[in-house]
Amino acid sequence: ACGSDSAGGDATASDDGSITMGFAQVGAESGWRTANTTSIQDSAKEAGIDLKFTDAQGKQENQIQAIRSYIQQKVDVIAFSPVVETGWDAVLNEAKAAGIPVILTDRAVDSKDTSLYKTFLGSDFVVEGQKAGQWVVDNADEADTDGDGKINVVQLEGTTGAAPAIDRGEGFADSISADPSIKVVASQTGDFTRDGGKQVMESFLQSGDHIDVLFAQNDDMGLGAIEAIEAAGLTPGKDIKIITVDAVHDGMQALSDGKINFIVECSPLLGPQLMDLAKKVLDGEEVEPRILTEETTFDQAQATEALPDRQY
Amino acid sequence: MERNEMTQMDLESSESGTRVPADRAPVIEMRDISITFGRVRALDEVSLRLYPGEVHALMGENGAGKSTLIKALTGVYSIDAGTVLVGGDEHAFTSPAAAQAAGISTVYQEVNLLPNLTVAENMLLGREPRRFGSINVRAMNRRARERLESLGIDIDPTSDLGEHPIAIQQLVAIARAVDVEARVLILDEPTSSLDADEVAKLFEVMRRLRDQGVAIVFVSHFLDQVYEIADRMTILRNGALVEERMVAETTQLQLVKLMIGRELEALERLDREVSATTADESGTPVLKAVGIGRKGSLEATDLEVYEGEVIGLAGLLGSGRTELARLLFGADTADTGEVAIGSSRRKLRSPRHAIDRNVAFSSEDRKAEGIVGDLTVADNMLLALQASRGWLRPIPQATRNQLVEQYMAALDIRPADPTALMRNLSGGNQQKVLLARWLITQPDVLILDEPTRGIDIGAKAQIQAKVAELAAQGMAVVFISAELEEVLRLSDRLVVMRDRRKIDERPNRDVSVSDVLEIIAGEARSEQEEGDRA
Amino acid sequence: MPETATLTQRVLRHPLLWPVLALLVLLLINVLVKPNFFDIRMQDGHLYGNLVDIVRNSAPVLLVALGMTLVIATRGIDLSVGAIAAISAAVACTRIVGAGDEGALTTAVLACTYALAVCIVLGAWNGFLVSVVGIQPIIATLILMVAGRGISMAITDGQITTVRNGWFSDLASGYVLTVPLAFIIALGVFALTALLTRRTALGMLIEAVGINPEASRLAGVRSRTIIWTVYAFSGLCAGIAGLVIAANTNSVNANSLGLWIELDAILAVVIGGTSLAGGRFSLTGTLVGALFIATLARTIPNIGIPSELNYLFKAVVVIAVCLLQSPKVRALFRVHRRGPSVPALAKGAA
Amino acid sequence: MSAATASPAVSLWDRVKGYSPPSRFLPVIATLALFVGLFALGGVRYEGFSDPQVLLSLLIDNAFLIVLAVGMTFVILTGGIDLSVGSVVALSTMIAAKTLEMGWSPYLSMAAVLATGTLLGLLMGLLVHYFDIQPFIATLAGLFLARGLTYLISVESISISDPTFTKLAFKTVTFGDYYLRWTAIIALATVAIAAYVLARTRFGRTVYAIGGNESSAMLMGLRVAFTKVGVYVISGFCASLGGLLFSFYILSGNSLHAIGTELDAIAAVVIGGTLLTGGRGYVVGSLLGVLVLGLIRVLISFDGTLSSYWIRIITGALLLVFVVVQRFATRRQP
Ligand SMILES: Nc1ncnc2c1ncn2[C@@H]1O[C@H](COP(=O)(O)OP(=O)(O)OP(=O)(O)O)[C@@H](O)[C@H]1O
Ligand SMILES: Nc1ncnc2c1ncn2[C@@H]1O[C@H](COP(=O)(O)OP(=O)(O)OP(=O)(O)O)[C@@H](O)[C@H]1O
Ligand SMILES: [Mg+2]
Ligand SMILES: [Mg+2]
Repeated sequence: ACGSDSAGGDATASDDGSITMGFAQVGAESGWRTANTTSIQDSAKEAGIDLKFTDAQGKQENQIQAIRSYIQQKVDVIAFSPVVETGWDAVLNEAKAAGIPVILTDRAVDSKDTSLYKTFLGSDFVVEGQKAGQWVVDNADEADTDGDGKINVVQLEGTTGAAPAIDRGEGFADSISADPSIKVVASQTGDFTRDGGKQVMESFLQSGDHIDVLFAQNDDMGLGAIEAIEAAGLTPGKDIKIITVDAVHDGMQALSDGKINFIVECSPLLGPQLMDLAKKVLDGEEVEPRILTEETTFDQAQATEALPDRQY
Repeated sequence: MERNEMTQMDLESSESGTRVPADRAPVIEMRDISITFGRVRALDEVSLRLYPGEVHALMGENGAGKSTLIKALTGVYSIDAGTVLVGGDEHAFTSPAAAQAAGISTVYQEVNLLPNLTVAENMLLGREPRRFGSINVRAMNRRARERLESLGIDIDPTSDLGEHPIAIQQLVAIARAVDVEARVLILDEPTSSLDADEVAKLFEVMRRLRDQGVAIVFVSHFLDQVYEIADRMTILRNGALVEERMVAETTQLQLVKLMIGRELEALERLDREVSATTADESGTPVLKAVGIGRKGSLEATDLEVYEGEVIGLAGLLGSGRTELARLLFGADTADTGEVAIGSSRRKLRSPRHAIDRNVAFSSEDRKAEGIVGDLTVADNMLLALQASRGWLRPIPQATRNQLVEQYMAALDIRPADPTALMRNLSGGNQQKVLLARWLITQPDVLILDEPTRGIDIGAKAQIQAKVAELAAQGMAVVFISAELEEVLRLSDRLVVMRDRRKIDERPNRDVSVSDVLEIIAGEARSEQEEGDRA
Repeated sequence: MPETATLTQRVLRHPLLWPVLALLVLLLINVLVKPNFFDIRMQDGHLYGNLVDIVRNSAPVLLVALGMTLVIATRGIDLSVGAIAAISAAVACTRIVGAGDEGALTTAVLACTYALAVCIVLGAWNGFLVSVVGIQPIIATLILMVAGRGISMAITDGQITTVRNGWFSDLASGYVLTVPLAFIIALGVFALTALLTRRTALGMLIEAVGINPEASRLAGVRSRTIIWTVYAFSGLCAGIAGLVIAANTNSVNANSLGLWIELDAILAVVIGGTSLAGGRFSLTGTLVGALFIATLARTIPNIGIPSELNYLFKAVVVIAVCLLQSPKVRALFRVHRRGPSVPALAKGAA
Repeated sequence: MSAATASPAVSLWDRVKGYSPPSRFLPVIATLALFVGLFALGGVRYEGFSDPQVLLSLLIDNAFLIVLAVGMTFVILTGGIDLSVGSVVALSTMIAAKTLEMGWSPYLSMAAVLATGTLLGLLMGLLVHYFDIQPFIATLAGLFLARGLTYLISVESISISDPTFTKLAFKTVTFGDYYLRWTAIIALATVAIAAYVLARTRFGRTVYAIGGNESSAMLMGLRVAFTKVGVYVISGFCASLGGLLFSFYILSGNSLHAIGTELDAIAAVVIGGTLLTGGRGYVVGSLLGVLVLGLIRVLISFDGTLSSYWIRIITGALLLVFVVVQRFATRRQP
């Protein structure tokens, strides 16, 4: 992913040569999302695509309205990050009727009629959770910080009901089930925010039970939790091992500083790939129905290495 | 009158000394009713008997418990002890709706209508004429118009109630109450802001209903009105029953004594000397309005107010007295003209401008524009003074106590508890607190719009005496009252208004009520002629 | 013993009885589930324990609720507090990051002062819309609620801005004499508010305006100025709260900072016994209410309620507290004294 | 101020010319005028905006919000407020999705949705009236409760594939080239019925009476208790009906649906000229309020060049301009 093949070559299809893309963003609920938006806006400019952008402020109905207005404006291609998987058939059918191709980014829709969209570009949250869990399984010895043979994990969940929260939790549980000594002793939502993560972690720490590992479903909650851990007089990364998802800049910094032990990347930089796909679709080229973003994982050493050219 | 004699003949002595109609059973009988609010025993074993076809006056000073008794009967308050018999059967109402359903129609003391709805809706809410289940607005407006006309009220039934002055609202409330076929009609101070004409019309209606066999409870602080209309009366004092009596067998003096528990000296004897020094209009006026007016409510009017004089504004309902007072105070902004107070001359934009120049104004609508119900009596009293000092300079505790105590005593406010909540005071006592609010600011000009509204006879004399005293000390007073006698008794100069403009101004020397009515009527006649000529 | 009798009576009649009782019950539940809930120990020279956390975490809600109490007393409501908090944090953090010496005390002080000044202006803007233009408070403040988030995002460019300034961080995590600084600040604002409203005439005038605006106007109360001031104060309080929240994580996320804090604050005010219809207010009640909300937030992870049941639990607690406060339910407790029922008359006396 | 009372000599034309609408309709008229102005602005600025389908889409997209606003109008007219509607929408979609998944008949499922919302409304109404709990708090508890029940049913979203539902969802009424979904027609019908109930039934007039002054209404012997509980029942019903329309719109049940929608509904009602203190306002105003909010969103997506934060700022600014202009247009003589 990370900006490999950015510049789009010669102009493509469409009557007057210019392409108009309507993009309906979910919102701007996190740094991750903002990076995603910026990436799309920047690469559209770079690729010479005229971008119509709407922020649905977290509401599916707003997103649907935006898509509908793109149909009325007769844009060449519509792309959007669905807030939820369900409920898109109606508006996608309208787009299909109007002959406008649709590309999904970041998250799939569960429509049975796969002709409603051309392709889906994005990460797999379940896999992210699995990678995080796998790390605990692989590093079981190190993760058992008090050496009692049992690994007590606490989990900071994302917004209850949100797809990444559900899937990452699922993936994580899936992986750690391989090792019976690993157990999630407490799990509570921190709403994907630092403040939420800190407050919930404070409470976990007060409970008196030993905590070996913290799995935070995004970097922000992990960063908040680090503050709570430090305030409790413990050393994050040593007394409590920390795993997070996303790999935003602050998270990578903490990882490189040794306060986090492992981060699963979830890249927001979908812009270049998206513009590429849009051009291919409009040129009538065949595209894969499912394109995974290239994502990796970082341990502390890798983070130190990667940090200098992190874009977000 | 014929009917009165008949009533007299039907009566026979009962053991208590009062007489009741022998051939009729009471429609309502309240026995030993007690109600306690916190520490206040508002009613203490009070009994009341109501017979069909009588007007029964409920008498007592402010705070005696009249309104509470009425609310106890109609299910607003639940009763602590005692029984209510309706048509001989024990029956306690749990809500005003239940009382209405049983044929008891009530006008409560404060106007309890809805300013956001039209006059017609206010009159007929809950019993609108319907066609196929939906309200027939035309029929409703027609019926409302008829009822208003029969009471001699000339207003558009489709206008919002809130646009009308309090007196009109009171009439609408009465119109609503008499519109139903009721067995019992209760009127708690219905006449407190009505002028003589309106009162006469109301009495006409009351007589007609009485003759149809309706039992009417009537509360008023105007003894003359009571003597004119009522057959029997029940007298309360401090929440306790004093006596039930025939009106015809009680002199006014006796009645007052029963109400207040002692002889009232100097009743009706406020022979204020029209002061020569002020009436000659020498010197500069403390307040001078030039061509002040407001579209739709007052034509351009001039008025000068001199130190130490009482100006009485006389006129009929809706003649524009209230509007003039409000413009003088800046409560409404004038469209034309300006007001000069002392040396400064400007368009008043807000009451503050006036207050800063030592003008005070007490509104006629005490519920909506006077009391701050959830604050204490003390806070209510000191509100205006505090507001003019600004929030940063609170009144020192000692001064507070001293002022509150002083005015509570001076105006005889009951209960004499500065921490009581304003909304729990009886209507008359609230009015006294509002008066105290303005007296405390020691204004140069005091504008009083219906200051004696709902005030008992003793307190009224006190307030009148107070006004006279203040004027003697140099305060200028603008006095408005629906009761012409009162205006005439107090004022040095008389301003007569009609149809939203000033039609006459003269020193109050030997002017009588009929003179004033003559002035108003004369004006009407000349207008009539003009109209005919055109 | 008549002495004790009147004392119990006074306690029973005290308006704060039920909020305090509710708080105690909530704490009791916590202790029953986790017996070590009340444990407090010294940690790095300051107190450490659940109660300390609760007190510290209550600071933002308490601050916002203090301003909200006064706004509500004037019959208003301020929905924009969350957005103002976000703007405050955004301004302060970007200033600190942009300053030459990021870690210096003066940097922190200057940045915070600047941020709070902005918040006062924003609050005054709300006050202007309400008192001068005459827009209904809920809409007037809704405008800033919507736009304010955008403004704070524009300031931070939508990124989470992280600051490294020990002094700033101390706003949330510092301790003075072993007590969390955040709570001391909130208490300080509380004391100041109480002083300003109860030792001067401000409180009474605010209540008068809230109960009967027209009567107050005719009595010469400067209701415009009062309303204006109260909204500006609410803005200031929200601004301080924003700083505390940002300091708590040494970062500002313009999008989530202070999100829905207005609901928590209003809830705190109401639990404290102040009516949303305006008029009489109780600052102490608000204090108890804010502590209640912070305790509730801590109770959920402490007794291990699964995330998906959070809302249900909150619903049950809110309903329980409201029922406790309801005069009707209270009347059931006082069986022997059957007072007269005054249906609806108590309300809307104006 | 009020309608001119013309003397018989005055010609009809003069009367038409001199006609000024009663001041109580002024806010609604101002809202309508501003809505038209806003629409014209969009038409001039953006290509494709003046297409009538834009207006019809506005109705389709906001059908559920219109229904919510109708229920909210009843509550606000009594001086109350209902914060629970957004959560009830989410709960409704979830109940519909779950019951359909469990194989219920679609009609039974719809009935279950409507019954749940109505029941929740009833509960809140009882809390408000019989326990004297402030509406804000009682319905905030309702908000938590409904959202909590949604999570209880399922944390994950469930999609609706029931043929009856999908058929209903896609059913359209066409006018030449233009079309309207029948959900929008239901919403408009709800507005019409509500307008009738408020204007022409005793219940409706009592709603206004309670908003004017509750204690006066009580003293006038009106059915205060019934009406006050009734408005919350209506609001609960409307919320679940809105939820049903939303289910058709989105064909899925999700616990994160409609977060914060109560604010949209309240804003729409207030923008439509209803006083939050109760007693004054019309459902037609609320309909216009919803359309204004929707139009602002459409304007912004037609523009399409704004970044996330500018979208919020401009939304706020447009709202500001709107309410300020409306305020001055309806200002009565001070
Ligand atoms: N809700 C209440 N709470 C506490 N005290 C009350 C309440 N209502 C009335 N009182 C008290 O009960 C007493 C009787 O009041 P009530 O209103 O019946 O007097 P009233 O005879 O009607 O006087 P007025 O002529 O002034 O109207 C007063 O002392 C009043 O302060
Ligand atoms: N009988 C009436 N018919 C029509 N309009 C009336 C009537 N009475 C009052 N009004 C209205 O009241 C306004 C002036 O009333 P204002 O309150 O100034 O009179 P007022 O002399 O103080 O009477 P009140 O005795 O009611 O205090 C007028 O604009 C008029 O619209
Ligand atoms: Mg009375
Ligand atoms: Mg008058």
